[in-house]
Amino acid sequence: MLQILIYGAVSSAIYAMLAVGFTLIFGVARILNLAHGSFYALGAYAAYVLTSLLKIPLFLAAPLAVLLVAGFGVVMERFLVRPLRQSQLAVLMITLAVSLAVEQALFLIFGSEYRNVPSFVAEKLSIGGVDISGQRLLALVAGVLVLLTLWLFIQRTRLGAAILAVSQDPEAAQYMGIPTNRIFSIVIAISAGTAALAGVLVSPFLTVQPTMGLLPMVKAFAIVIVGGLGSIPGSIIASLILGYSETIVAYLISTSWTELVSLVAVVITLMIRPSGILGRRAAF
Amino acid sequence: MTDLLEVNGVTKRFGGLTAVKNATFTLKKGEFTGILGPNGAGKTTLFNILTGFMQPTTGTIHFNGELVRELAPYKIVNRGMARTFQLTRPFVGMNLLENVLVACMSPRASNDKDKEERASYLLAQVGLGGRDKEPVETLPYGDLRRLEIARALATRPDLLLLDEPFAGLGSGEIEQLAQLIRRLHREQNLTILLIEHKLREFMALVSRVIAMNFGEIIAVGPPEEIVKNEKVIEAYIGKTEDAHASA
Amino acid sequence: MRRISLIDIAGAIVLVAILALAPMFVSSNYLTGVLTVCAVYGIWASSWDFMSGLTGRENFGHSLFIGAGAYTAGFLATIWSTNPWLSLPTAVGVAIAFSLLVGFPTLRLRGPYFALAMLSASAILQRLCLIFWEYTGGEEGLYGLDPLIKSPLHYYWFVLAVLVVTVIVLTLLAQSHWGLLLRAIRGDEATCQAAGINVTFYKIASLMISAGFAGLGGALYAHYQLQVSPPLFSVVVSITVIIMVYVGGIGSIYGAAVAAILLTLLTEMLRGFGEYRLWIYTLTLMLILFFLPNGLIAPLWRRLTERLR
Amino acid sequence: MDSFLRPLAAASMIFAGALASTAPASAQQAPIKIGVPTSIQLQVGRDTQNAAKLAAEEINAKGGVLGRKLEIVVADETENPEQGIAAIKKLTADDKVNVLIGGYTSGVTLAQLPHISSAKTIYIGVGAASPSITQKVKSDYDNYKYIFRAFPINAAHQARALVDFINGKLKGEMKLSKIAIVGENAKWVQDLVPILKKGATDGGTEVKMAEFFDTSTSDFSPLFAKVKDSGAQYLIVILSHASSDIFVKQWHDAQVPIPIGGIDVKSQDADFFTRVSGKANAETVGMFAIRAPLTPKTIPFWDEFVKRFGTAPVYTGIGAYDAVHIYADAVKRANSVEPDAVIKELEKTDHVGIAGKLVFDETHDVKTGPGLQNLLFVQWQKNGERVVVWPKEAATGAMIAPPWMSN
Repeated sequence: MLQILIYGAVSSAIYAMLAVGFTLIFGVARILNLAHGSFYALGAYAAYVLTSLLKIPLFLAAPLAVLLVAGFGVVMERFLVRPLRQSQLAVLMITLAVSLAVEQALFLIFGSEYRNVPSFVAEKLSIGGVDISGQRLLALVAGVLVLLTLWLFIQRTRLGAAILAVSQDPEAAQYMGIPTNRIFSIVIAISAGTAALAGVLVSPFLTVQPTMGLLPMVKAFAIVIVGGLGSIPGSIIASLILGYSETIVAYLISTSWTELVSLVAVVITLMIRPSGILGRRAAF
Repeated sequence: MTDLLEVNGVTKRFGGLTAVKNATFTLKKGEFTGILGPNGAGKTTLFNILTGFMQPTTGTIHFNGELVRELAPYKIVNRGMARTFQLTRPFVGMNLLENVLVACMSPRASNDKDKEERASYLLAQVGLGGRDKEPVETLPYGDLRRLEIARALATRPDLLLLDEPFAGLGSGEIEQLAQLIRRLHREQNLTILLIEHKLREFMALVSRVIAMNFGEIIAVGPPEEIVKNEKVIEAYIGKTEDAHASA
Repeated sequence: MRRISLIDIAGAIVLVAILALAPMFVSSNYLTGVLTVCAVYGIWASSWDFMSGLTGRENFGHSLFIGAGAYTAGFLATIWSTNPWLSLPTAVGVAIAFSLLVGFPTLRLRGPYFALAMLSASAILQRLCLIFWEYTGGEEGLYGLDPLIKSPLHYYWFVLAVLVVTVIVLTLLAQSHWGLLLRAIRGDEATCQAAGINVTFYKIASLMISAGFAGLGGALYAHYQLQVSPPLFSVVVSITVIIMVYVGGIGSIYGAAVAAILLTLLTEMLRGFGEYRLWIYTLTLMLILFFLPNGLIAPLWRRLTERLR
Repeated sequence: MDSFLRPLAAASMIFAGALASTAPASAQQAPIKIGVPTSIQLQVGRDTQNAAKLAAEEINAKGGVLGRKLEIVVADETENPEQGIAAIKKLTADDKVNVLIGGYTSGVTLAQLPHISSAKTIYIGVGAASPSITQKVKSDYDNYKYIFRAFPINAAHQARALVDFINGKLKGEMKLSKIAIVGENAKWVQDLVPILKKGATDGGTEVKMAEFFDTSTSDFSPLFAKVKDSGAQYLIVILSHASSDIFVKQWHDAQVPIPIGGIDVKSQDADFFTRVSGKANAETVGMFAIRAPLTPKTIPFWDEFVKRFGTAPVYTGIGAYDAVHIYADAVKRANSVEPDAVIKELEKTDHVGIAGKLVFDETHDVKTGPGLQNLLFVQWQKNGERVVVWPKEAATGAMIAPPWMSN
């Protein structure tokens, strides 16, 4: 039981890091970003290049990787997504194209080999008889910290208030003199950064490989649908639900059923309450 | 004359807000009735409830003696109650004829053999004759209203509900549209229910007025009586701003 | 929607003739095989376009119907070993059954929700295939199907004929009053309701038609590959189809079919670029998104023939 | 989930160009074309190409076969049946190769069979292990006589070798009589596990649990927890397509108190140990060959391969090298490239290969046994050293426990 509690918490924290950014950019800019998984993959690869090839110490490489990916997100939004924003399908297609291009670029540069990102923590810990690697606990702690910081940022700062205003009513926000385009840039940077951080933290115990972005993308998708597109508290609740139900299914039934959990959750949500647990309200 | 529409105790609440409170009235066949009320009085909500686009919190609606509450909007149309929208919503990317043709596909119009011909005829009837192939995107407001009416007529309605048909039109356009509506009423013996918040347009058209304020029906009667009704005067003139707006 | 003119018919006949005769001039079984796949993709793309292109409900789970059709053929051949020709009508039936199953709960959804629901539905089927691998063959799928027609060239002609019939049927439907209604639904569902149109019925019916043809294409593909596997259900198949329709010009049907053929051939021709091939493909897609928002094939054809009509 | 790339390459595979010999081809005679369908983006695929190229160069240097040079043509079959079929069609219909040598994923090879049979081209498998592949050779000889498997020994043989390891080494020597089996959902595993379970049970070993997981699984911690709870003393792992890297890393990081070993294809890679930062320490891996004097050819081939390509060959490389040689020999003996004649000669193959003597049984499948090809159990030990621990007669060292279990 304790195992489920601990491992479920780790999964939930990782999922929340992925989903929050995804829902944020939808809530604020109405962009359904299919390239979100690329941010995650790029984060991991950036960490790999910086540590293994450029020999930069990990604690320096990690923030650097996050910054680089955040920058990539800003450039993508500004030059590829913004010109096409009026059409939902065009945005879907262009972000899809970006994710394809990133995956293919990683293939061409690094090949399909697995890459290794070193662990921040090598120790194994034992909590009440449950063995867990230190790196996983670190991912849990970091996930919680990121979410707390984001919450404080949005609730307590002027910029956060502006983001909130744009998400509630972009037109009204523009009349009030909030520079919506700059807000979009900031939000995509946060979104890409958190996904990249998840990639950096998770890659030491998962593999680094060009197609690694796809599965997290699917998970982020599912969480955001269940929680309500655009709702941050919703996506956190949904991360907990999915993180725990997957862990429970893995422990009690079989690991091969876990991938089904998120998909079934999506379908049930869309059938019963299409707007998700906390959807169709303000973003926060 | 028999009762075509019977509305009984219809109430609609949105959370804590009551948009329509206990609305009760009837419409007789061939009658030309108007619902009067300032903005936010609950007129459009009532319209949406009558036509099935919204479900009332409580209350019943009978049309032609049949309970129509909880029927899907298209089913209500196919019982003979058609509507127009306050904000006209043409099908973009189609020409005028095609816009009307869509409604000619509804089950009530299924006896029409040549649907193109009927659509073309309806366009002519509302004063858009000979412009079948024009795209809707370039149409002025007044013509869009006519198009909406043609589309509603295509479903061969017994009752036509018009949601603020004069909004946004100039006085010349208003006069022409009013004539059209009057003619339809007269020639086709159509029962009409019309929403408006401007008193003046009303007076010459309708034979009976249902006045609403804050979701409640405050008075029912012929227009000459309604203008003298104290509650109505208070609702309109009591608020100078509104009076301005409606002038 | 623009009516078909003589010049359109002439163009179609020339194109079909070129496609049908191409293997005679370049006598290569390989080309015949590639063209067969082109024709199958043509069926998938035009069937997607009929429902999603006309009603504006972007179906990101078309692979659900494709896979359902293909697996039907697979099960019939490997488990019950029936007459292979039986698999075509059965595949259509099964795909339509699936469209009803997923259509009712999902089609009332709006905006991106419908796309996501369909996407998830197809992904669920893919997972189920993997989980119940004892029955579905898991990752490797089912193999041992019999070809419908032994000669690859004759099979290609058969599939091409199916594509032509598909495009004709769907185009006629799209140009009929039916198609008008579907385009009206794309425009505004509430107004359709106000015009007395049973929107749900038309959406479901069009999804059924779309699914039926997709399932047929899936079965044809299965009998070409002689095997079926879970990737047929994958989101990437759906997305490939959507890209094809996008390049063809959404809502044109014939554009989708032509784009499917050209893009499938393009992936073959780019082989000389080795590993850079998919890069080139993706960049082409980006350029089209940016500079040709209405697609390439249908607008180009309209331009070319404007003076002639 | 699949790669985004596969569907885009709908009917296709990446044509890696003719990796033909650098020696000038003889002017009068067209070369004999060897088609290599394999997963070129994986180590197994690269080694297949490299080894085939190496063998072809050796043969060409000695004047080729029947005065004709050998030429290698590669097509990417990925790990996806559709791509696999496209690759076969390309090689047989477009490149018109004389023989096909390659394969990796059993499901892909099985899907390819009808297409190989209708192209009437000889196919020598060097990667896929499912016994079903050669099953039809006997039942439908006329259509499927083209199919051979030179490498590796099939999954049923592998299962028996693994049973020998379990009952002999684990139970017999180490007194570990409770095992758990985990494997990926794949055709060859489905073929292998029932034999494995039965053999282990018959030998007195208790199979505490057996569970399958998806090849896309990325978190194995629930699985490790279940294995731990089951009371098993040893974990047999059977995987090829799923990520060995994640599996071993998570096993190591959580310090699962149960040693692991089995058939884990990606952990056969020479760079596996460094790739996972040494976390494979104490994992035991079934291997088809290692750098040891298995035959007189083993060490010279191994060293030449490392010299040329900078890495030790994985099993498909060994298979491809042998396959090119036995094909060339068969053509020489038949004095023709006509498939029917070559098949007759291939059936008579008795060739000293890299991993043992190569002989086909009546289903065209490679035989196993003493002196023939065998499965060796090799343990990764510290600093990436590989130590043979089973069979006993081949052992080069003792089996160690994972560091966290040794004290």
